[in-house]
Amino acid sequence: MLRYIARRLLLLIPVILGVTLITFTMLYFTPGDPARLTLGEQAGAEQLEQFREIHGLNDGYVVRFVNYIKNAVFHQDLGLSYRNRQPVFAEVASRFPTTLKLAGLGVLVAISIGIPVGIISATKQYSLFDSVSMIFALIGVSMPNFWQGMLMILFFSVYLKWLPSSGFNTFQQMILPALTIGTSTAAVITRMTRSSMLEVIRQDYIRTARAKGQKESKIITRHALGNAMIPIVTVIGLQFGYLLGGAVLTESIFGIPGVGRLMVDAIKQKDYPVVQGGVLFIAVTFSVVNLFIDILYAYLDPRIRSQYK
Amino acid sequence: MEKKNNTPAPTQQVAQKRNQWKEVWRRLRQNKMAMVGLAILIILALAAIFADVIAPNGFDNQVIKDRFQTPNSTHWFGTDNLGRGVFDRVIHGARVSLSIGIISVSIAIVFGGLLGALAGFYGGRVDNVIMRSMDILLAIPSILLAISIVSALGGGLFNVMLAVGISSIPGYARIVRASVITLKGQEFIEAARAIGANDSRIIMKHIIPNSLAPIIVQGTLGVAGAILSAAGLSFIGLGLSPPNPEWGAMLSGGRDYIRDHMHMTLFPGLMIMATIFALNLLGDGLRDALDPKLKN
Amino acid sequence: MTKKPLLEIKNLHVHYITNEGTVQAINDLNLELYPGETLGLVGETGAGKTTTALAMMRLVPNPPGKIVSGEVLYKGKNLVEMKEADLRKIRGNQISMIFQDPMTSLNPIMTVGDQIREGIMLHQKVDKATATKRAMDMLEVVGIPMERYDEYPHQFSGGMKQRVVIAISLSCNPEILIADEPTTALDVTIQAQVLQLMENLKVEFDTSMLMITHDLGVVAKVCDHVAIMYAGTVIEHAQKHKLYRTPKHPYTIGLFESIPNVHETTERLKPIIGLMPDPTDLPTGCTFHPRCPHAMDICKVEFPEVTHLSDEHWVRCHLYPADKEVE
Amino acid sequence: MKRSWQILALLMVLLLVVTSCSPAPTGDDPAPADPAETEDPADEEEPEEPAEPADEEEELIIAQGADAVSLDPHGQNDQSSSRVRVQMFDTLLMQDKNMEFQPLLATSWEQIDDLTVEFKLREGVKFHNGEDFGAKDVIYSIQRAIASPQAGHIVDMIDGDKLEEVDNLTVRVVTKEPFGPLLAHLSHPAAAITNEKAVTDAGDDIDITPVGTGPYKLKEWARGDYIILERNDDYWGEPAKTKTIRFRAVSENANRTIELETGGVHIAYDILPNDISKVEDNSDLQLFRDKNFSTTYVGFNAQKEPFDNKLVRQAINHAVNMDEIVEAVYYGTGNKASGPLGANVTFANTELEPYEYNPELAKEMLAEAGAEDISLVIWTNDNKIRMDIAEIMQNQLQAVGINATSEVVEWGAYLSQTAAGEHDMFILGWTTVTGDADYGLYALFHSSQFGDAGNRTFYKNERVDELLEIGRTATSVEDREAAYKEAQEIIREDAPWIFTWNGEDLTGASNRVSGFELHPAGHYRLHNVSLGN
Repeated sequence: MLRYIARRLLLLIPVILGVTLITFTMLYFTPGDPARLTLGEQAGAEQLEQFREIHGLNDGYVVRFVNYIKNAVFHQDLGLSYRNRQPVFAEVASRFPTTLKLAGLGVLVAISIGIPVGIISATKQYSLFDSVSMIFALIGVSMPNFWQGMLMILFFSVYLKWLPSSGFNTFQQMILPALTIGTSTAAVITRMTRSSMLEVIRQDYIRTARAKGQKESKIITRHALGNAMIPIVTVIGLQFGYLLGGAVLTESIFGIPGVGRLMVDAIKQKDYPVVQGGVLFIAVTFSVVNLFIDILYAYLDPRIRSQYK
Repeated sequence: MEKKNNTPAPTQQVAQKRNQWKEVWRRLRQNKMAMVGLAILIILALAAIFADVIAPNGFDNQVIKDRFQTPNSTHWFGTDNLGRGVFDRVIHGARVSLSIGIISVSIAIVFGGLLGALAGFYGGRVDNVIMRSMDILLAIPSILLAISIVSALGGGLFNVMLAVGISSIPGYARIVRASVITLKGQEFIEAARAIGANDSRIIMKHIIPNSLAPIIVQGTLGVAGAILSAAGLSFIGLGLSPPNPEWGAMLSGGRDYIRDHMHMTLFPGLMIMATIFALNLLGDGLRDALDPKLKN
Repeated sequence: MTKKPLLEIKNLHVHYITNEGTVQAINDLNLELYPGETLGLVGETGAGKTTTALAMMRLVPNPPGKIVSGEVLYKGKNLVEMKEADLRKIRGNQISMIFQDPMTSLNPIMTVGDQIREGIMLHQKVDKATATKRAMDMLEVVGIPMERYDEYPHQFSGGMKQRVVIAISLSCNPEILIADEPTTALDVTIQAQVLQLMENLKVEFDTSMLMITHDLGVVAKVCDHVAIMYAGTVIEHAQKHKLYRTPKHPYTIGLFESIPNVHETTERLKPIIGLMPDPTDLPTGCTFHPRCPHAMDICKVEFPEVTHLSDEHWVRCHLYPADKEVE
Repeated sequence: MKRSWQILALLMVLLLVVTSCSPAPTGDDPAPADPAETEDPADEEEPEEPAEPADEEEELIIAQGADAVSLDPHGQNDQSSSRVRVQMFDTLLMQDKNMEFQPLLATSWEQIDDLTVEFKLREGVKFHNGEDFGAKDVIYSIQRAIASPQAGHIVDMIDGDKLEEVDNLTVRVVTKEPFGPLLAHLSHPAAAITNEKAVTDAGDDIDITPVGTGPYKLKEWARGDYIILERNDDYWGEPAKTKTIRFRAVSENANRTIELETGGVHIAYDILPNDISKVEDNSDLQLFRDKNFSTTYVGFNAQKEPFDNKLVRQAINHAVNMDEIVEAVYYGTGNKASGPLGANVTFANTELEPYEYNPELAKEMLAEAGAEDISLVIWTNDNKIRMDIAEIMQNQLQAVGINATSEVVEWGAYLSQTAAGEHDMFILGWTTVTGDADYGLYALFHSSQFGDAGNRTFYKNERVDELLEIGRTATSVEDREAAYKEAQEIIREDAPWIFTWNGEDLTGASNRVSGFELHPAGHYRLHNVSLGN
């Protein structure tokens, strides 16, 4: 198992290099002058030149890329933000806990809704509960997250005045964002749980368990769920990984200072080191989450476990 | 009748194919929800095609004095901050959003499909190079990738389509590769090869038609995803911008007025929702129809 | 009539209700299983053998399956109407089942030992340690070293898996063992071993057995009685030798004629003409009449009732006058 | 088979762990509010972990649109950063809201010759790090500002090498050339005074380690989220009224008002014009509004046909119904511009008349100029207000037969392409941060400033060049005033812009807030603000 993990981590290296190259190239050819964007419309030509000199913007593509890789590899230095001259890594890392928390809470909400509802729907297929929850799940999947967030603010903050509309420090502030992310993710998880369970409960070994005289509830929890878990865990992991980098919209609606917002701001401001470092950071986290999921598979399924050895 | 023949005559094969699609359609027709979805989509598509007839005022007909009207008999969905009919804009927006969805998914299918087919068909080093590149793209969350591409290319309809399309290429590449690998081992491919068909012919005539089913399902759901992504891009100001009536851009434009003039965001939001809802219903239905094994 | 059947199925009807139409899987089926005997249930694929087995334990998947009418009497109690909780005490304990495909009938993420122990824990009031011990013993009984208790199904071969399934089904020493084509999915060499094992254990555990198969050879080897199924119903039910010697129903006759017999020299095999009817659209009257060489007018309208030819031999065919007497 | 449950439990626990590790400086659970706090149930914004448990005083919470980028006084020069920095840093002198100079770190000043001003410095001032303030700090800070790409343009008329320490409390500032608006520039937050030792100590962390002499000092900064400032008890002037101030970044415009209404913040900067009535009609809230130094304009490319023809530019000015735009886009806030400067800028020519909306006249003028079939593209960046202006203007221009379209150009490309003169027309804003006409005219209309430097219209008028130079170099107020008034008349007549709008600051506050005052440059000083009950 350890060897498997080590191999997977090694495989990350080409991915990281590739991501770096792609983002670097993309950013390099992005139009717009970072100096002007950072310093604003009122800065003079002298200051612009000075800025370009400091940040090595006058160098060519190859020189800049080589320098970047050199610094990253030999000095563990992803560069400084153009805007506030802070080390990019620290900058991204300081936003990361917030994003992690948002994604974590969202997925927590999603799991606690999605899995039970999905299981009940599957066991009571075609029942009223099933139809209603499937329609809700479909609505949840169909509703753009940011629109849902806006409506929730309107309802809970403006009309009812129950919950604050922005920020992410107190428990109350976390409720709306977590629900926004949670409900739409729950919709995905519900659907996946249901279809995975439906597939599993038609399997022969479920019939075997019934034939043993096992109780239906036990059959679901002991036999079916475990086998249905892999696709569910996959979806949870994918959603979680996605939220780590892609909760941009929710973050901007609720004014949450997460990685996604940082990235979008940096992209708009052409703060290339932050974009570059941020994408890298997210790519690595995303890959680590995927690895973690694969390890979970091994835990869940002895067949996979034996392959890893 | 049921002759076990590894190389069915072409006509026979075509006939089988036609029957197969007829069968799929028959199964699909029995799925009420899928039909509801299809009906919604047809209505939306008609609205998009005939937008100029349905909403002759166009999407940018400002009548400043009429702004912020709530829905009424002249302006069914009310008017926005510049006095344009929200209904007019939403209808013209269908054209934009649907074409973004369809074209970006087509881009993804064409490139992803091609890459996946090559990878699966040739295997070995080709496979390795292609799929590792896909892994790299997959390591970046798609919305972030789309954002980066749009910022590199600039906004605008085509660039948004391209960005959303590119960011979903890896998904299709994987699907096609997997189904090609399964197909490759099957007898009729070997048979085709045995009678001297070259690679490109095998790919075009045999592999691609036979891996269509998963692509169709994924593509239907992909259109939904693409519309959502594009709306998200517009919403954070990186996609299409006013006066373009793309639904996400309308949501973005209306967000400052949501408290006083909710209809400005309500209708574009509902349109997105209805579209995605319908696409999901149809996609689910198609999956069941194309893969009867999974049917409950 | 001399012995009282341990399990008796009376006029059972099972339907599968799907979008495509109603599949009449079991139609007016009758069956008796006597204590200590092995009954072979024989029929072509799609005749409804597995459904019959499932219906006996009320395991027909619902939806879409539904037991429409009829009785399954086990020791006089009707399993069809029994409460779920009472039924669970019978399943796996008094009636247990071996499924066709050992590859899929074991839970892939549970150790084989735990899967055996599960049934023991359910039906016997023993603590975990005792149950584990018994589960290990069962493994030994079916010829698997008990050290393999903690292994998972994927670590076993097909034949070994079927042994595990047998261990599960016999773990509570049931009165009736239903074996649904237990050897079909296995290699020919393994088939014999598994069959032998089952035979031995049947004796050892003093169990009655319903052996479902389409393989008349298997029947010949292990069964005492045979029931022939066609299109959802038993059309002939007899003591094995009687049936082999004097098959009565035209279908049964056809069946025997269609298999090669090493002891006799026949010119050529005679296949039964035609195909099994579409279960969504069964023929009227006797379901076999479209294929029957002896079909009469009445066969097209009326489904024949049971005709007892002798104590342990009955048939459902208009060629044989119906029973006069009513039991 | 408990694995699935274990997995679920494990996932949950992991997520909880993940969830409870919060951004670095904050704890997870808010400390219980003090009793007085409970009156305001919606107020969740409490200091997470009060430094001193005896901290009884409620903090003042302010919402602004973005978090500060840098707290280095000579770092990133954006509004959000400046608004925080002015609480912590002093300049030599400041302009009050009437643009009168008031002493801060300098107690008096005197023009010694055309190039030199001598400042007498305040005695007994200490920096937040305990260092004493003196002439060396002024010299160090100005030199540092000149060398900074972000702050340089505010002070680069000063000759850094000739800064002179007369004695510890006297310093002479020498400009390279005579420079009339020097004092206004030295009042700008980018000319703030910091301490060399503090800068050296901070090293790479200079952007997050502000050390000034101001009434507040930094207590905590959660990047992207909030900044907490704490009263500087060693302040040289009257100590600040409120002990702690928290600046929250609330980027969604509508949410700032919502937060104000629900009590999440006490002061909300830059509320939306359409939220004015919500603040005014709410008996718990008060609205502060006043004209500021910002102007929005639509620039022509004055070197490109047909916009090189003055008549065409004037015609287009007449073709635009600015009242409608101000009403539709700005909800009647601010006012339509009559010339290049807002009325509150020093030396603004308040006698200029706005161009009259007269489409017929516009058509005639276009005909006269022989430019009946103009096609033009109005560029804007993705700023909602500018996009709205572009859209309305496009419609209005179409009404006089001009084939106008609008195009949104991504900000980076926008700036570089307008600097390169690739445009027909573009929409931009300018804030005369110093409040002095020089800042609002020279860069925008002097022909030496073509392109990137600010004159993106490529407008050139020799008389204007001359007048702007007089205005800049003359040290007499009268001379400067005369030159600027004339220059503005010419610019208005030449119409390199469609003069659009002069801005207004809109700030909402709770009724409990007192002592708050707007400032036209937008950097509101908060040391007099207190929070009542």
